[in-house]
Amino acid sequence: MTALLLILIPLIGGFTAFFIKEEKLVKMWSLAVAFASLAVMSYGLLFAYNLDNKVFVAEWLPQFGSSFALLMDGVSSLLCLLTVVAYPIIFASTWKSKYTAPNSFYGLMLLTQAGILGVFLAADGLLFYFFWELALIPVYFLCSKWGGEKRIAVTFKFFIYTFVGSLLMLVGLIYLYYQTADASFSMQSLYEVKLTVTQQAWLFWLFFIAFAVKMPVFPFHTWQPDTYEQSPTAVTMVLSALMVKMGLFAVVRWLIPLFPAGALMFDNVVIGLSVVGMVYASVLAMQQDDLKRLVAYSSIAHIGLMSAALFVNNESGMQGAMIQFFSHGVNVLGMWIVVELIERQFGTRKMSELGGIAQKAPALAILLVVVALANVALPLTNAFVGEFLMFNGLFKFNIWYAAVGGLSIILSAVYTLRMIQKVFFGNENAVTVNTTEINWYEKTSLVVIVAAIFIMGIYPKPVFALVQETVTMILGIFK
Amino acid sequence: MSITEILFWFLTAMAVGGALMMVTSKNPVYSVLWLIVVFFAISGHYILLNAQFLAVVNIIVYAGAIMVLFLFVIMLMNMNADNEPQKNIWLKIAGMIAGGCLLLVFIAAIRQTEALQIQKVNTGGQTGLIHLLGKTLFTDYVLPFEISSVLFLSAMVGAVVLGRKGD
Amino acid sequence: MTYFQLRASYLTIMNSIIDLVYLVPLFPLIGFLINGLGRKNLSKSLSGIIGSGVILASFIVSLLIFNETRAEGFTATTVNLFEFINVAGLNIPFAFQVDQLSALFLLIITGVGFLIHVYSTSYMHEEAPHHYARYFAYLNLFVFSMLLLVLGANYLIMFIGWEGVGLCSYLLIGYWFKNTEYGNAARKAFVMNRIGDLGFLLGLFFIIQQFGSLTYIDVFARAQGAGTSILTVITLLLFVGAMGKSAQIPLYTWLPDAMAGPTPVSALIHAATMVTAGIYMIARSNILYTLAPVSQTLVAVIGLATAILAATIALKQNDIKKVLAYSTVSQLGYMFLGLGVGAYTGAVFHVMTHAFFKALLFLGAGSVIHAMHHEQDIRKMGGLAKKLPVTHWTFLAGCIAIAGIPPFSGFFSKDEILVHAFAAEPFGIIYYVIGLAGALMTAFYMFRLYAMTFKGTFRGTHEQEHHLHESPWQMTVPLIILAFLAVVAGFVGIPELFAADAHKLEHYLAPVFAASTDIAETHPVSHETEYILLAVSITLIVVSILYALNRFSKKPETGEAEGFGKILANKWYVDELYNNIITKPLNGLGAFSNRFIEKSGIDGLVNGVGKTVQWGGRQLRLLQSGQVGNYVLWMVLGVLIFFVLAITILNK
Amino acid sequence: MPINYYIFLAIALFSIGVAGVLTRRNAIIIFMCVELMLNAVNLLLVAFSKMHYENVVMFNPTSPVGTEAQLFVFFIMVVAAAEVSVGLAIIVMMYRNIHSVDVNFLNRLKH
Amino acid sequence: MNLILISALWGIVMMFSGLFIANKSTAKTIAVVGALVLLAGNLFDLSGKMIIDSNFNGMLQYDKFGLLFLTVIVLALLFYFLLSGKAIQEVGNHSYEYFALMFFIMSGIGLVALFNNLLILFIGIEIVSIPLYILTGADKKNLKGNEAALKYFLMGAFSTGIMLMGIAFLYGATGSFQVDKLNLTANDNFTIFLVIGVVMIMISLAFKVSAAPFHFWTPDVYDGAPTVFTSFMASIVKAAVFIGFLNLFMNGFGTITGKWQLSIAIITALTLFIGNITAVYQQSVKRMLAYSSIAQAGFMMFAIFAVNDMSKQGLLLYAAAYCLATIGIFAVLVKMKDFTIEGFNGLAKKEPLIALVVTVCFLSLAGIPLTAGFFAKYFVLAAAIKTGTYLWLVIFAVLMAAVSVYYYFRVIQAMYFKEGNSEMAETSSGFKGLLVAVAVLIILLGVAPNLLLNWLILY
Repeated sequence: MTALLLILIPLIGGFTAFFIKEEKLVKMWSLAVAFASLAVMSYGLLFAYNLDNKVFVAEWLPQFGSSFALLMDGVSSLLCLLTVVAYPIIFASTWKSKYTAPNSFYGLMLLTQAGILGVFLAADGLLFYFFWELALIPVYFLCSKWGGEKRIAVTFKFFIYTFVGSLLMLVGLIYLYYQTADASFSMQSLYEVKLTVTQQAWLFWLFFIAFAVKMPVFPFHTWQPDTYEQSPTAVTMVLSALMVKMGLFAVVRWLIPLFPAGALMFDNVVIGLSVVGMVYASVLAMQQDDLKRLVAYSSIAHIGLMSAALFVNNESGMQGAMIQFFSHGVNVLGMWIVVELIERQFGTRKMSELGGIAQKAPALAILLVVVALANVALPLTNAFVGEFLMFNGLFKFNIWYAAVGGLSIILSAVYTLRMIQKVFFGNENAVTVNTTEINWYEKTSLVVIVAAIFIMGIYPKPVFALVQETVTMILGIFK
Repeated sequence: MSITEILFWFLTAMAVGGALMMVTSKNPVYSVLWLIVVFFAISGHYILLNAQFLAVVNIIVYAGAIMVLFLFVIMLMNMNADNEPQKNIWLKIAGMIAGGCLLLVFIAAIRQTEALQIQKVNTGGQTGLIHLLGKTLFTDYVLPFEISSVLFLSAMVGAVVLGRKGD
Repeated sequence: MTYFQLRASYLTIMNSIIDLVYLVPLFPLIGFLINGLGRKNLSKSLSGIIGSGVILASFIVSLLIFNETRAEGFTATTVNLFEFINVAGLNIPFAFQVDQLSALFLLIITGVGFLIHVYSTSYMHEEAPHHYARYFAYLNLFVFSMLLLVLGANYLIMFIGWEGVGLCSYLLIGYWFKNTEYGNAARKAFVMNRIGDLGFLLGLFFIIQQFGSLTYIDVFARAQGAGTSILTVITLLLFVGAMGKSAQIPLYTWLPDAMAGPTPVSALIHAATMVTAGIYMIARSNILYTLAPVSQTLVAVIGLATAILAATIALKQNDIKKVLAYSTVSQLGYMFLGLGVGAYTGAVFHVMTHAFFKALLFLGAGSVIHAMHHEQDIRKMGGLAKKLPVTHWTFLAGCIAIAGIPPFSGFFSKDEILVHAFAAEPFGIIYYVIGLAGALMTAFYMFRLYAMTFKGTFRGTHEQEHHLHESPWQMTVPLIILAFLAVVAGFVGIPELFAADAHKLEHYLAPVFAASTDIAETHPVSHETEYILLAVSITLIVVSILYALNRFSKKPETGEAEGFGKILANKWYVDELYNNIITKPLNGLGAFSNRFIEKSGIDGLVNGVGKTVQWGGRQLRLLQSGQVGNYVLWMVLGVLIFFVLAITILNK
Repeated sequence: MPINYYIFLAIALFSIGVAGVLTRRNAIIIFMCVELMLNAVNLLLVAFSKMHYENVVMFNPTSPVGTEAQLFVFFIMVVAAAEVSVGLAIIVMMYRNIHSVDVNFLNRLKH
Repeated sequence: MNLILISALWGIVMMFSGLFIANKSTAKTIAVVGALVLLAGNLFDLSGKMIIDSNFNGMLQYDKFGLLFLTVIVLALLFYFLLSGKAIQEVGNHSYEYFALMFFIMSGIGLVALFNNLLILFIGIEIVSIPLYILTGADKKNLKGNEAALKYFLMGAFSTGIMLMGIAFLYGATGSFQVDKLNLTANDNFTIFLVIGVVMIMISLAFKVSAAPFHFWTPDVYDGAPTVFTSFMASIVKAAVFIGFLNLFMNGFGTITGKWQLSIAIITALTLFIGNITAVYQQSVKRMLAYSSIAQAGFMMFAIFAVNDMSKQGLLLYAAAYCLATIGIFAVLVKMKDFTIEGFNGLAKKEPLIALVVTVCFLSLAGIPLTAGFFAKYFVLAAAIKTGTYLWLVIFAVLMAAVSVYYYFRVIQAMYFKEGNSEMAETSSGFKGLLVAVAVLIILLGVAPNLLLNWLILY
């Protein structure tokens, strides 16, 4: 039931939001819906983490072998948790942002949530594809309507880019469907398909491109900085904290289990691209002046590590990647909140125009520094655990990948510290002279994130326990 | 060479020649007349092929009614060789080549089949007689026969809709 | 109660003291949290008291632990706190290991740390209350991280502390964040440390791959079975980490820049504790290095090179803190030399004595700077001996100690390293000669510094002279204590030469280095040789001291250096070199990637697809010419093509 | 006569029709060429009808084989007649508007 | 049979109504009633109760697929009349005649959907085509209309010639016009006739469904014809010809797929390519929709390419989705003052409901999930993938689908994200309600396609 409720609550809540014209009211409604999802998820995770709650199956399109099947296994509960945690934070931290037609904005945001949760939960190929697109459409409208100056072209590129990818996946999915013994889209049947190596190789790419665009893996990434830059920050948070996880998650749940031979065949290609992407994105991040672009490139670098780690075919990398799913989501959320606060207050995101904010807004500065340190994976922050394990996994796979990828550790320090210094340190200037401290709910949002950063950084064991079954499953498939 | 063969070749020459003349005539009126010649030749073939009814219908309907209609329209518009629009010479050549190629490809394809070389058609037979055709038309082919009326109706409506002046 | 019952209960308490080792880092952490979170509400005195008090508490616990470890037959004890990472057969608990080495370091860190905290309460009194509290929070956090570093029972916990101290160093160097220069220095420190950290991390991965564990006990136990080449790789990578943290060639340039931080920070972090983490790490992993002679040689060579390079640069520096900074780099080089030649005890011994006298020197420098109102250029000082008597005398003690005049502490530790270096095969004599040259330079520039600062006549402004005054007790008392230690600390390591069995430190640390001692071949130096060496070195040092005193008391160098001196004054232009071969190309690469590869290349390709489609649309629509004839022609061509196609298929 | 001859004749007429459509600009002539094509088809159908009849008639002299093709021709004529009426109506309508039957004259609709 | 009969008769009724009723606007009402009667007749067909219960010596065949397809078509016609009836009346002075012609076309569609004899197919297609020539030229004073009618007519007649040639050769090879008696095998004496016949019929049908390279008439005719009739042509007629296409190739040529599958594949690819790529540059929404209809035809060609049970389902769903969306969009387009994309700028602010419906329609055309268009594409692609060969064609198709997103979304962008002052004629609330019904149907089919497809299995 938890699984079903998780999708239904934001779905219904989202549709309802369209009819609430009053701005304040719709904000409160959305926050309430977000908290309701959080409550359901927490209850499910803490008190009812059993088979009944993890699985839901209803009839949908029986004659085509597709059913409305949901499965909440370890990694998907982790990502669902991330989603339901992120949404209240997003709503709270952007409480003060003004949007024209707020009812549509919040309605679409909640629909996106439903789509994302659906992606994480779907246990049926066709249903998965459905949610995959459902998550994309509202985001398209959100970015195009409420974004920056170049929003239409940029979002459009993003949309078509991801759309191409998902259509290729659809082709692969249908092909796979015909290979199943019982003509079914259910995850189980798809897993059991016996494919030749050639078939796997083909299908692997059909699926992988879809996921690679979403993640995004170098060189499919160019939509990402532009889109992040142009989107309203609330949407950027959804995009980077949650939607990129869709791609990574899909690799875990769909790509590797379906085509283990394909994954093994192309592991060097994928990891190579990812590692190149890590360094490349880090180098580019050093060049950015716009805060959003900086975070975007930094995110590409981090995603690169995760995607590489998913293919190293060892437990260390896999576990690390999964814990990093959550950590990256939390950290990048924190980064975006800071960016949002800065942009709202100073009307600019250019680092060259900012400076000295720490003098008048120390709380913001400190919270940012913590988040930024998590971004550079300092020990005892959540990202360290994941990155350590991922690098270890990568190292086991091939020493040189780890060594080259490791450069991003250094570079991440370079650009992150540069950002901190340019924005927060130094002397005040005309733009920042009237800095005011953040208010209590913004602070609370950030404190929640910081708390998550430390708790997971110091005691990651519960997360490991949660994702263990998935990891074991995948490694079992490889064997 | 039997009389049938002589007739065949004569009619063939007449048909092809007429067709060519129709296509190449500058004056539209000549074209119509040459086309009527072709129709007569084809009707002759019909008779050779023992399709007497069709031969008659062809002359009445095609050479008689339809071609008169064409002629009527051409006269109405007062067309002659002088105001006949001419295509670009290259386009004409392209058109000729395309038509010629079509012919060549067909012939090349069909020539290969040996079965066709020995397949003969003779004169004589019952098929084309009107009583047989009539019986079939009003039993087996009653549906197309009836439904043709819809076609004519719509053609009629069309002629009214398009042809009426003043609106 | 009987004697036995008493004895038993005493043992229980003592055991539980070891179990309570988590208190040592916990106190600074609490101090950090109180000072950090309450920085707006705490008064200055309160934050000072909290900041220093927690370190004192840690020091007391450390003392108890140290006392315990001195017991005969004490073996290394592991205290498990909780499970940190247990994945893929790799179990890394959050655990502390208490043994002689860590206990000694605990004492140094908390002891010197406490003194510096006390010193800071006065030194930083000009700061606004919340910045003051922030300062103590950082300092406490640093102590916490440093304690994690030395207490960890496995490499990962060490790495946590390792990066943690790097962070605190970053925060404290950039403490005055309004100043962009300081911020740059802080970033430089952090990034250079990170470069080393990457090496360290890769080393850890090799260890995991080779030994399946990061826990010291497991790793060291399995080390003897491992191949030399893999050990060489591991040790070299770990040494890269040490290069970063302990400022060795080529990663040393951050340390002089780090002097941007408040002076007590320089004393604590950039002299006494953090920079010795590399030495701690190698001493901790001594068995690995002993089994990898190539790495050992490299450590010695790099150490020696750093020692001599830094010493040459120090000769011509005019910033009081820069001189001390290069001296630190140089002394760290000696320690690595010691490690490289297998004198682990000597290296640790030098860490200890260096902690005392270098902290003393920095604090003394701080006292001078404090008195001079933040003037750091020694060319504008002079004749301060009378105005600042306590500072003067303690500083002098420090100078003598570092110069290596018996019986001050520096003599014993440095001598131990040099003697071992001399004994090393096959380059012993070269090590010794170069090392001695470095020691001479050390003596020279230290006394140049001393003379320029305290001797001669005052060269500053009149106003500065007017305000000259001795520092308050919070600053002088730590100076005195440290001076005392700098003078006497050497006696824990009296060499065999003077008194048999008098090297208490060696006995104390013996269990830690036992495995290495068993393996290493020793080439004992005969007593006669050793006497000669001592005599030569002491004589030369004394001569150079006297020359320096004589020269700089009377005719201080006030101008800019020229000729070769200019190269030295400009630090061999290493910063410029790095700038040209690393920073600039990297930025260029970034700009190139940003402009060409990203925008024109990859994005250009993506947009190119879109543009091609649009272009195609523009061109293709021209097919739609509007002429029926053309349309029919296309159709006929279509018919032809499909015909030919169909017939081709048929004939196949 | 071999059936081939009739086929070739029909194809020749058909091709001439096609060539006519391609080479002429007068809408009426083009339309007439189309009529020629239809007649070629008619001839072909009649020839095939005869061919199939010949193949069966030896075994079954009263077989109705071949009638359907001739009826088909009949219907083609029917349809052609209807088409001609509509077609000529369209051409006349056009002539009323632009006083020309040149198909190239009208090319507002393109691209 | 009911449907063919009733529509023919209702066509006559419309003609005579025009004679006796002076009021122009009654035409729509009578037509809607006619459509309802058609629907009823079709439903009786489906349940096997026919006025003339005969298959006319095998001339027709009442398979449930064809009948169900006709239901979809009739429903689409009903929506079309309801949404665009007024616009039809306004085209010219002959409103009753226009409706009559459309009813005649419906009877032709009935023949095309149910034929079992090539003669019926031929006559059906002619009954569909000839009135269309007239409708295209209905706006007599409009030169564009004239041009379109002439082009359509000449090319249509030409393609008729080709089709007849094909039928003649097919007859030569088999000696029969009955589709179920063709009994085609690849190793006949007359294989060459067979191949020529199949190719020529394929080409002429490809012409009728506007598949490349026989599509050239489409943009001009769709653009030149009065917009309401374009809507009719692009939706109902096109879908209907496809059903004939599929029936013939499935029942008639299904045994010799090897002979024509590659050709169809090439036509499909060309159609997708030309349709989509050319549409990208169009500035007029009407012309863009013309190209888009070519592109959509490319997708429907997959059903013919695959000829399996999936392609039946796919084509059925595709017809429904495509007709609904096209009729919805054209109904709005007719009311627009400016047919260019800029003409839609800012429509969402002025008419949020209409903009929403148009968006849903465009999303459906683009094949975005949750709309009927997604499942339509899904099924035809699935049908093609099921054949197991030509996977490249499917991949090419999805790439082209992505291109299609480009031009469909331009309209959505214009409506929602661009500032502008789009002008639109007054719309009644009934009209809006109907539009919403269209959108709801599209989404309903997009969520639960088996509402429609179950019928195929149940009956």
